[in-house]
Amino acid sequence: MAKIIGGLTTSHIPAVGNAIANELLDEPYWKPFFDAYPPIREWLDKHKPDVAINIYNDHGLGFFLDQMPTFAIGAAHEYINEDEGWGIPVLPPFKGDAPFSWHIIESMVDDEFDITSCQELPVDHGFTVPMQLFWPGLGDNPNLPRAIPISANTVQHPIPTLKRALDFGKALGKAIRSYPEDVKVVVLGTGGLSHQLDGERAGFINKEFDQMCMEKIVTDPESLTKISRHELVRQAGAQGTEFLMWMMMRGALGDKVTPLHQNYHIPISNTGAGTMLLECDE
Amino acid sequence: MAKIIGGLTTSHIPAVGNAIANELLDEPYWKPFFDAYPPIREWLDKHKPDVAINIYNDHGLGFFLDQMPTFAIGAAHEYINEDEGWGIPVLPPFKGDAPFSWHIIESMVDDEFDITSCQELPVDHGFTVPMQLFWPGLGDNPNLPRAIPISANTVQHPIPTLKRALDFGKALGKAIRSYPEDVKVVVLGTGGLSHQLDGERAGFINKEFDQMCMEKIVTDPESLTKISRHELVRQAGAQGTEFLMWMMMRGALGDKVTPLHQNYHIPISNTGAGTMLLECDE
Amino acid sequence: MQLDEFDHHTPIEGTTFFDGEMAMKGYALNKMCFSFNKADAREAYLADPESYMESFKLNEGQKQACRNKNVLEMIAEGGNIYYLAKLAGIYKMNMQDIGAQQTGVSVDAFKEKLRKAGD
Amino acid sequence: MQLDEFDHHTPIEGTTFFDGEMAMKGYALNKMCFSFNKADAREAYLADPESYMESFKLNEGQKQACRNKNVLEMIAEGGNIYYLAKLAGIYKMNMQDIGAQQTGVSVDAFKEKLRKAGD
Ligand SMILES: [Fe+3]
Ligand SMILES: [Fe+3]
Repeated sequence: MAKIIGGLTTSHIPAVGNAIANELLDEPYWKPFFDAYPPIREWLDKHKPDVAINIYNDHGLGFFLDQMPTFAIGAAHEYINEDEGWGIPVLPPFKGDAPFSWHIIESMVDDEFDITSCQELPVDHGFTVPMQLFWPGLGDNPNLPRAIPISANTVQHPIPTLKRALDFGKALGKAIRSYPEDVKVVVLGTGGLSHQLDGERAGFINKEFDQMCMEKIVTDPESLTKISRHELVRQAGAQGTEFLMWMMMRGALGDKVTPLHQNYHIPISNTGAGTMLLECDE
Repeated sequence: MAKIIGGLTTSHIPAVGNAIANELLDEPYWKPFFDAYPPIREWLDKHKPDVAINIYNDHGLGFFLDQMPTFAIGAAHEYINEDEGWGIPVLPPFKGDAPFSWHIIESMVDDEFDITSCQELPVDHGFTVPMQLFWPGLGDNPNLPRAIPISANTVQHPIPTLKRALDFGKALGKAIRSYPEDVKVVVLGTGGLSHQLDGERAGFINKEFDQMCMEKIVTDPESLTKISRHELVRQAGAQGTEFLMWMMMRGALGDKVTPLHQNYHIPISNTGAGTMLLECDE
Repeated sequence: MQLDEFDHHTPIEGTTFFDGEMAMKGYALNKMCFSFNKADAREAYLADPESYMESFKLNEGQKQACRNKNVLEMIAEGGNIYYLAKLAGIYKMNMQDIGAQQTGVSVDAFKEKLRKAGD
Repeated sequence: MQLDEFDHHTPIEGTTFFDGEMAMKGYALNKMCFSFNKADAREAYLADPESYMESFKLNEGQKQACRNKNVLEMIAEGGNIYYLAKLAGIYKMNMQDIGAQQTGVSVDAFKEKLRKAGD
């Protein structure tokens, strides 16, 4: 049977993709951010997950407002990256696991989640930057897992509630654990933490709120479901709603997790950058 | 406040669109089918609903398997019809009610339905044929209401369960009734009843099952949620899964409805054709 | 008919569930058929079916099913009836024609079977 | 920070919720910006912004906001920042440039504000 060994969180800022492309990892601006990743890679190299379920939010590459799904799950054999319009290099395709995707979709529709299934899904920086951070070299990295992208709408209100996001994760965890193949799975929650790109409040970052979220996501994710979407925008900034991805990830991990590593750094680009490795207790 | 005055069901077979285009309404093959509609039109002419929520299933015009939503709601100012590939005449655009659509989408996402919102949605015969049947002449008909298309996936399994479909309808009804504008609404459930187009079982029609569905949809829709999707395919045929649209419609109407008119005729094209007018009790 | 009579598990003869497995298998074929919503795609197919099929990367089984205009073969290759109907439309085949072909009877016999379901 | 401190209702200053109302208002503008995922669309815009905007049926307010390269105006016209970023990218503006413009400070001052959030 499939097994979830842990969860990873990271910001997925496009500037990080550029910093990787330009090899700026040891520059003073970037070092406090990139230094968070080697301990997580060691854990990944040790446990070698077969599949990464990558929960991210598309930013206008895979979907447009013409037909905007709340929750979309990739069901393709591979996922291409494409030009996003502002210069981040295009990466080679990512290998998927379509039969596993379909198992997840079947299970989640049974559990009353109204999934948009995607046999074609161009993945943007929200998906690719975390893959680069955790598995540097990508195709040249022998440990690169197969990937299943899951995107939630944070582009346009109404976005899912924090409760629905956590419940999505719980149903996802159940779906994964019921897959009869022996695969080791990590679940990625990408995006956030606090940031606001638009309006007179652009540049808003909320360290106190981010740190509270990083604590509660480990010990008491249910308590975070009390936060309304309106309040999430106030406390985390208009794009800090990406914290929904962390909630979805967390729901999949089960009741007890052990935080093996974490880092929080301000700023990367306009964002408070949170990185965590949560191991699932047996 | 908005008010739901009733529900309408009808098959939406493309051949009906052709029969209308070719003015075959009084031919012996067609008469027993078309005769079901004048009494319903009288009721519509009397009550003059402002908005028709048209619940149908796209058949490969508005969506493809690349990105297939479970539940999609139109949020556009108008909806175009397009060439479907086999000769049914293309109709002029249908006027929408985008602010009402957004109210519904907000309410349903609050209620944990994972909606795909569509600011562009080409509508196929599943939507257009019922509009023609209930409001002949369309744009030339002074009573033609504004329309909001809602499409559910019956193209590809997993399709929604009958319970999820009925619950969708209940949440839709709540959303409609909470809209502060004074609009009169009819809800259309289109498609079905039993038919199978594909495989060695093509041509399968199940009169007994259809009649049971037409009875229970009025008196006890909850009992129909006991039918599994697998069993629905067995009893109603592979495309008889369109009965999900009837369940969605019925959920929106509330507990008590009065069937003012109904008709059942076999065959139209390959299908058992069911037509109903259900008035909402005050 | 009682609702508790239902058997939820046994296979349904003559019926292929178009699920994830079939959707993966038939993706190229269905994508080609979806393109037939557009008139110029239909013309391009009629003018040169082989190169049109190749442009959608159909596999040999799918190509042969299309050459044979055989709907059961197309379904076995992952075709979905809603998209296949658009290919059938190119040859002016309607749902009774398709039904007759799949069930191995004449179109008149197929229509009579439909009519009898109402008795 | 206690979770029960939260106030769920009052407006958030300097923040526009991109909801259905804004999505309707900005649809043409956002659709144009979405097209800028493709390099040839970006080139076509730079070569002739007026006719490119016209081809997406932008209204006059949207056109003027684009002519002014003014992000706050674009947002008021229904623009969504994720799509607008693709237009800004055409002019080699990054997120700090956009942030500085919207908050009326120099890029250095904007960066310093971000840095200070970590203190
Ligand atoms: Fe992001
Ligand atoms: Fe249909």
